[in-house]
Amino acid sequence: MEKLIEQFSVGLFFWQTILFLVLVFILKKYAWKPILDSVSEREDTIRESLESAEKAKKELTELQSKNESLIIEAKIERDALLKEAREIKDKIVNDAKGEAKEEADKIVKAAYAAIEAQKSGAIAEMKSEMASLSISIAEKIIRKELSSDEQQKSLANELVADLKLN
Amino acid sequence: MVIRQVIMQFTRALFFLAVLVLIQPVFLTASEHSEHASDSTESTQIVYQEPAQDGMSMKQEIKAHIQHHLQDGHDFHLYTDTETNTHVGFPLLVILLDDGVQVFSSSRFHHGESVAESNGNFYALHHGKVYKTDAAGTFEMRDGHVHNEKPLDFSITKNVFSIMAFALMLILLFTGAARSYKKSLVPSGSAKFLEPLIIFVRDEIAIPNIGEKHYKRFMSYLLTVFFFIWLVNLFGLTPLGINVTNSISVTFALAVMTFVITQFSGKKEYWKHIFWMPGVPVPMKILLAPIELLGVFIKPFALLIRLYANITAGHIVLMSLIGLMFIFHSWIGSTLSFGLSVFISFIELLVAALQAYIFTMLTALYFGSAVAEHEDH
Amino acid sequence: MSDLFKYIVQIILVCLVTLGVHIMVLAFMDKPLFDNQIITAYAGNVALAVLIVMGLLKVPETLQNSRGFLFLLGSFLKFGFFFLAFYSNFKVDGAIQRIEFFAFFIPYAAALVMETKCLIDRLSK
Amino acid sequence: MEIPAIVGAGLVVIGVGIGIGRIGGSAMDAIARQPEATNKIQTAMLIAAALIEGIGFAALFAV
Repeated sequence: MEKLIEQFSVGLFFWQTILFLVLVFILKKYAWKPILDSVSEREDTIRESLESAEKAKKELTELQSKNESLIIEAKIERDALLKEAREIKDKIVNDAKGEAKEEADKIVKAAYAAIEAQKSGAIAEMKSEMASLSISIAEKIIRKELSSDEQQKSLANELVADLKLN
Repeated sequence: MVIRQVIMQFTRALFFLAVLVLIQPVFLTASEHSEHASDSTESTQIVYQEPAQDGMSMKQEIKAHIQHHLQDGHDFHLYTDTETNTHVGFPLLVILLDDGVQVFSSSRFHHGESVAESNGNFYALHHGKVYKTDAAGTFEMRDGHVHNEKPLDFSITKNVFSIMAFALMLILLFTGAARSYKKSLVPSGSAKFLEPLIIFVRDEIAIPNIGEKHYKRFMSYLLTVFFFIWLVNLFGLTPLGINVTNSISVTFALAVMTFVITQFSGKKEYWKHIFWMPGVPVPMKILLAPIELLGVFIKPFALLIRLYANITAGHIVLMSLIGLMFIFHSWIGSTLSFGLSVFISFIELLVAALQAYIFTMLTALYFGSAVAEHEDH
Repeated sequence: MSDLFKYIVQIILVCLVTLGVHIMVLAFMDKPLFDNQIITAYAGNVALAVLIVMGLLKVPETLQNSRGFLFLLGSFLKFGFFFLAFYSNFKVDGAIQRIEFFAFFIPYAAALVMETKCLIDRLSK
Repeated sequence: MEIPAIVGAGLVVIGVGIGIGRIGGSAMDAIARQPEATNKIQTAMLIAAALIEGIGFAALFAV
């Protein structure tokens, strides 16, 4: 310890302190600050560009997955549309079928009705025709063979019963 | 622009010179071994014009040489040619606070061999320290110590000169690196090599120890300390004989700065931790307060002693091994110690970086404890 | 203001009690009672402690975190005070005797404890 | 018989050596067990070793 204190030189201590402080200040101003600033600036640039690259990549994959999902969605939609269309078609066809049947039924009914009407008309006509015919026949018969009243009457009754039957 | 060119050329030339000097010692150590060591003579009164003693044993010579190597000096002394007794180096400025300010060139001391006169005062060197003497340069010796008056010595010594040179080197190196960032954010030139180191200090030392929030304030100090200690340690390993970090004053100055910054940036929690440790019973609190307060001073003290002792020990071991080469007269021993000294040199290269790292990291740790905002137990 | 007043009174009281005990111990040991600048030591330490407590209480908002630093500065101030006023007188006979050392150290410790108490109070707020 | 202070310093240094050795060994074990935490372990190891080393220096220079 004593040897150390003996070796200590105030002058050297003084000069070292002064020179070192001057060195720190000069280097701080002209070396450390510019160097550290440049280094950190460069690091920032690198970090930023890496980050932006990462971001772009992320965006790209996002876009891709978006596209994919869009395609899938479109497919689903298309399928749904197709299904719907098919359903509509079926429905239309079914409806048409029903309607056609109804119409047909209606027509058939109408036809039946018309036939019936015509038939009854024809029967009536026939009846009147028959009546007139029978009258004419009866006239003829009367003219020719109406000799007895009884005969006349039974004939007429027979005729009328026949007519009524129809 | 022209000035910059000139400075660049100048530094390049300096570097070449340094390399030349670095290579020299391989041959130099062989011729250096009879360094004069008149310091070791101990009589009640010695006068410095005494010639260097002959007949000193090799071991004493080596010891004296190591001591000389570890010491600060008033002139930039590279080596001595004992054959012609010429010293290679250059004189520096001596500044003494005694009777006003005395400023003169250290060449007046003639490497400690003569008495320097300035404004009617006489000064002489003993063990690398300036003492006030009479015109004949007489030292009052009592039980092995000089009792002459010691003026306050603010000289530009070898170490101070080296610190200036290192500061200049660091400034040139790092402002050059900073300039390369002006062109583009991609480092070029020396910045390519320095940037990973700077980022290492930031990411491995500052951020983990201080925290993301506060580390920016301390970065300048941490970086400067790290590179300063590293560079100085590395140059200490070169045979130029520049040993700045093995002088206690330098490490003391660094530790004082760390201490002051730590205390000044200490937050409420830091002080509370020292004086009134939260979460322990009151008797423990009273017991802990002096211990913690003592720890505040011991921490930077350990910091300065660690750096000083590591570097000094490294130098002593290395130089002793080199010295052993001359003590062994057999080729086996010398080869062995040569191999060992090469090995230790590599270890010392590691230690140079490691000590810079540890000093910076512990500094950061202390800063971190000072600015910590919540206890993390 | 009342806080500051309370602390000052506490410091003075504690130091007076310590001084009393100190003198009693000295009397018991048959030593000179008012030697070694003992009064100066007590007065100086009390004055410095009051100064430091004032500093601790009146510190501006921006330096709230640096109160501990202020405390350390106060300690350095005391060391300066010791070296200026006592060291040379104590060292006159070559070494600092135990009794001389205690003449300064006891008031120093008493004032230090009170300052620390004040600092802890401030920090716990 | 008086024991010289340097003996005490030597004892302290032995203790410091054992301590730092144990820290290093434990750190190696920890790294082997959790290689991914190497950085954290190294930092903690260095801090602990540095603190113990401080005691050694204190003992050496107290002599």
